[in-house]
Amino acid sequence: MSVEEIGSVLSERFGDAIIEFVAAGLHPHAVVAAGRWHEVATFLRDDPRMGFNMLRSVSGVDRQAQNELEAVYDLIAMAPPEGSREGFWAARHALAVKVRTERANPHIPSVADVWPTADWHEREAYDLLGIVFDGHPDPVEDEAGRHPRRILCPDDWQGHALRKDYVFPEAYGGIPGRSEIDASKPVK
Amino acid sequence: MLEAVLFYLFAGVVAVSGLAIVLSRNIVRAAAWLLGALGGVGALYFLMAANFLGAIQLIVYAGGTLVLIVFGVMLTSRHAAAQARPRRWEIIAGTAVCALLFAAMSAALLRTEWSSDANPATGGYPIAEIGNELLTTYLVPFEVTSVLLLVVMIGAAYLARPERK
Amino acid sequence: MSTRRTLQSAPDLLADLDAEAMDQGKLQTEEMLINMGPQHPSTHGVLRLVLRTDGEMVLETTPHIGYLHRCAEKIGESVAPYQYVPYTDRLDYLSAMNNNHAWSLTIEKLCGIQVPERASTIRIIMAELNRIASHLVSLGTYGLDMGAFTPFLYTFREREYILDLFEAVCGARLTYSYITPGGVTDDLTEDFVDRCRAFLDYFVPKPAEYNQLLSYNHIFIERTAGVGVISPRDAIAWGLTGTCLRATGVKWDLRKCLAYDIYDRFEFEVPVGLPEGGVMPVPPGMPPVVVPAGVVVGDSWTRYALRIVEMYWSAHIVRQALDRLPAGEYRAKVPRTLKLPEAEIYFEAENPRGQLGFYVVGNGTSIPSRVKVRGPCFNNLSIVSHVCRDCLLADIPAIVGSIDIVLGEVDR
Amino acid sequence: MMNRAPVDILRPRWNPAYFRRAQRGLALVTLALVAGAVVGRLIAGALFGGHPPALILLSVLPALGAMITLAGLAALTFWRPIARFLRRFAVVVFYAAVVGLVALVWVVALAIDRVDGLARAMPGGELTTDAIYHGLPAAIRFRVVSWLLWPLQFPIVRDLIALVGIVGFINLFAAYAIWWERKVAGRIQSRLGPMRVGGWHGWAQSPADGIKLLGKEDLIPAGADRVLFRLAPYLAFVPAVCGFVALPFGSGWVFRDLDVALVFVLALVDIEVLGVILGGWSSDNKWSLLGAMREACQLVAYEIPMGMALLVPVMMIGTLSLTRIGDAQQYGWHSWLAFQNPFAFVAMVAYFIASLASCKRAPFDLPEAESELVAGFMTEYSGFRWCVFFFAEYAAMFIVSALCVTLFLGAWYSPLPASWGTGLANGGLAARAIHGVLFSGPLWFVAKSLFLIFMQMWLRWTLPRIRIDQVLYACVQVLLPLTMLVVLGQTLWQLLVTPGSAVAVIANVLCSLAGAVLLGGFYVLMAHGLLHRRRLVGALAVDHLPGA
Repeated sequence: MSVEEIGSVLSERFGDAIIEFVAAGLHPHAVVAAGRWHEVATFLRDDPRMGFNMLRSVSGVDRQAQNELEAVYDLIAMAPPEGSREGFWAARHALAVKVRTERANPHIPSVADVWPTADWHEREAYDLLGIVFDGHPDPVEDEAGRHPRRILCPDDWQGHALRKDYVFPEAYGGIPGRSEIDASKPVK
Repeated sequence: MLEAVLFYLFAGVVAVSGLAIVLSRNIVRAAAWLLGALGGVGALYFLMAANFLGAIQLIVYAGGTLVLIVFGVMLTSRHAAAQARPRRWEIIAGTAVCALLFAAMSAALLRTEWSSDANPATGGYPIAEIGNELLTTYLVPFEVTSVLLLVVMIGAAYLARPERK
Repeated sequence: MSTRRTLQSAPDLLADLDAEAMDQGKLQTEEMLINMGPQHPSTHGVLRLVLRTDGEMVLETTPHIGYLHRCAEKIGESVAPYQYVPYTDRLDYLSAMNNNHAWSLTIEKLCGIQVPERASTIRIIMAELNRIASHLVSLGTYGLDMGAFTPFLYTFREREYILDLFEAVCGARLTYSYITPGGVTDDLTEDFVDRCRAFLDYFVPKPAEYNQLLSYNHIFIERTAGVGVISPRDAIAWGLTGTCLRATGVKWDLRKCLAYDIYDRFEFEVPVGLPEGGVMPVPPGMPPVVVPAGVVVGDSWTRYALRIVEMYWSAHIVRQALDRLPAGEYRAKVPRTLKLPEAEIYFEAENPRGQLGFYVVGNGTSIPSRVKVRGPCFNNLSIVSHVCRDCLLADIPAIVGSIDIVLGEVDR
Repeated sequence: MMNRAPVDILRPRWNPAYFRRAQRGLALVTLALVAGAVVGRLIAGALFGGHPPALILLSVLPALGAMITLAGLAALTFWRPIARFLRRFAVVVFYAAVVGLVALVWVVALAIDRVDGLARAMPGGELTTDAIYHGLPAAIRFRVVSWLLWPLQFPIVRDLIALVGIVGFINLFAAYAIWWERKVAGRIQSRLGPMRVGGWHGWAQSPADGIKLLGKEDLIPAGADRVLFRLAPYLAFVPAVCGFVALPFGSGWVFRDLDVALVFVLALVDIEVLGVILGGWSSDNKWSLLGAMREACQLVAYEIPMGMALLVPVMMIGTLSLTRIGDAQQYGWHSWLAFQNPFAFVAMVAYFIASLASCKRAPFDLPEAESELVAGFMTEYSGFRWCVFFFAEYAAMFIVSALCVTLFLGAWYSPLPASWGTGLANGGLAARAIHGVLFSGPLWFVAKSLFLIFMQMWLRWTLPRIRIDQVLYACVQVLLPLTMLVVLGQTLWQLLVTPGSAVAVIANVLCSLAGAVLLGGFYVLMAHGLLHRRRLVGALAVDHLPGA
């Protein structure tokens, strides 16, 4: 199935939920409304025409100019060889899905129950960008609300490092964060 | 002279260890003291030239039973096992049993007629003779013991079997 | 059961879990939380696994990562693609050439750079040699995990000769930065082809030796066969790639399936997990690798053995590349400062440990506005808590070792 | 945190002043000892009429002490030339030290023999120094020698010497077995092993490591049971030493010839394990605890097949005395108990496997499995106590190997029938030395044990580690039934096959041949590997090695 066909099937099925569909270029992608993302994801995985059985990556992106955070889901549909069991699996098609949410209060439904890969990737996206994935299987409840557990940074880390306006802390747990040499340089 | 010194030395070790077993609260410490007691008894056997008995004492009690005891202690809950706090009725019952046992053993010791010239230490006990005796004169007790052990083994296997649905 | 504290909610190692009655016959035993790592001989770096155990049985495993987090993605947003090459070295530091390769291909694709054929061929040689080197480390350390010390030194001995070759072309033995966007940094040395051939002649009999010493060792098979079995469905769902995916029987290799770079010009076969009695494909003239009895598709033994067979094929590819190494430029004419277009790309390459993906968003300047690294080990490791349950303590190194992680890439 | 004075890590710890102070101290002690020896000689002569105990205590011992301190002083003063000499002639020094140690032991044995001979010639009462003096051969007829020999007639002195010998042997053996193991491991792994310390093949590596270990920080975890934690290493080491008490190194070379020596030694090997378990428990570390549990579990399981396998030679000879079992194998290669019938041979193999498990050598090294349990029961140990655990382990290795040699492999006898060497044994000094090398004696005993220990090392550096359930499976389902069958088979064999009958002879010949073929095959393979390493390993890996 070509990317264009996927786009038409999606917009036919979900209508307004598909905010934008870019079939051309190096990175064909659909922009999906956050509210219906889980539904779309299930469709993408289970519909025989789609068959996106592998989630390759979830990348959080800070679109500071648009005042948005974005989660980019790179999907690929792998199909077992037809007939014999010997051959290579085929890469049927690949697609990226972008889900955007407002920067101040970012919430996106979790798809960790659709693709278990998303579990750790969503934790990472929360850790580094602060996107809260609702319904994540490994949640933590604290003063910041209910959100996925951090994965790369310590649990008590403050802030989200990949945000464009992030400032590295002066100290963490008594360990100086920026040396005197760093401090003399302007922070970008 | 030397024998007397060694005897009192080992007897002292046995007595002190025995007391320490009873008095120590920590059950693994008690097991470590038990090694002193059992080893001391083994040494006393060697002192009496009862080499076979001494070696068996070491291999069965110090080497086998003690290891099993410590193993069992480690398997059970650490907090419950390490700090044993007996209840009142346990203390009373234990004291009663000990008193009874002490009385019985004292009576047995007092009634035995100790012949002063008996000195089997010189030749030792030939092991072959022990084996012969076990399989002829004392065959019935020997077999009864082995049956008992078998029963214990089957019981243990029964207790530890996985539950089948 | 609802009152049981889980590892997630209370990873408090100082307090033992309440001695909750485990119904094992009538024996009451105590559960214990064990902290395996971050400093532990068999976690291959600073991985921390919290195990809930009952005696030798592991009931639950929770991986905790991040001890080696070095903000690789944040750095990617503040340096130019050329400058980022050394940082890719340090992702999976055992296969730096492959990382360089993947990064360069991503940037070239994003900027539309054509690479001379000589450069491409050199890249293939380096990538495949590094695949061998990386698998050698993996095999050796897996032997260590299983308590066999000797294969480790054999594999490291062989790896030294590969590192000698790398040192000859780029001066570094671990972090090469040799493959850059546009080509490679320097041409091959004059004697490289001969030295490389001598190495291949030396190396090709070696995998059979490892098989004799370790793979077909009865104890080793007993320890690994049927341990940590992953089904193809789980493997795809958890995003496993590389040998971990192929061990489940899924014949999926980007070198073949998407044929990136010039891999379509080489002849090679990709081994997949086979049931017992199966014969893994090897290049002509090599001793066959037969799957021993007891092995299940998708278990630790298969993951381990696939690496051995892949080394054969990598050597085979290197030979072909040496034979057809064309003359010409070793790098394209590329401006010193690359201006990235306002576009984005997600590109994956087949690394020794799986698919290394880069998601790069250009914004018209020379510095990308977002670099995301999709490490194969990160995904492969995420299945550990799913696989390492209700197994023995000694199976944990067997499973984690066979998944073959490099924490530099997991934590980035 | 407490306020502590900052430690200047750049300050050199080695101060030349210490060196000079040590020299001065040693010189003073030497002078004092020499003076003491002279004065002591005078006092002994004047007050005690030159009675030997007084002479030895007051004069000979200080003189010996002075010699030792003088040697120390010389070593301190001339350490540079000594070190240079050692480095250049290290190989000579090493072998000279080995030969010298053997010679020393032999001289002591000869001295005891001589004293025994004199005592026999002069029954009744204790020997006087005069009697010894006159009984000495002319070459060594000195007063000092007679004073030195005089105490040897008392059993307690002999016991002390033997104990010193045993403890010295264990320490030397453990230290050098560690070095040897590292060399063996190196060769197996196509590298060289320790090469630096001492000049020739790193021969001083173990002493250097020992010094390093002594200097390490002595850590006890905060939550540990401090008493048991301190006690455990010695609880492991002392039984291992005691095991040597009943171990015969040769005919007459046994500290106590117990009639139950076998059970005694086995018991002590078991008790040694208790130290390991208590050490693991008291460390307050979950890895240590797991290691201890594995050890307990493994030991209790493997004790049974081990004992069963040992029953076979006991049944053959009908005694538990190791000396008598050893003496039964003096008629040459074919009389070794392992080669008597197939059951004995299998019993030996079964015992060897069980002994690996009981002294936790690979593939049964689960209690200290580094890839699973960090270091198992030794995780929290450091410095000297850690070292003691290591010594205990190597001592246990020697004991189990020595038991195997004594019970199955001809004890201290060479493959040649001992009867051929009777003439040599009763001959002069040289003849007796040749007899010791060719026919029987501690050298053969130690050499055979070392061969088995080499086997243990070989296995360790070749095989992966077994999992705990497989360890128990192998014991209960394989080894235990096997040894039971072997014991049953041996019983039937003894009942049905008369010694000297055709069946017995054929079985004996076949088993002896099988043993010879195994041993020969081992050497042939070794030679093959050595000669063809360039082809087997590949020129690339061989050519740059020294001696390639």
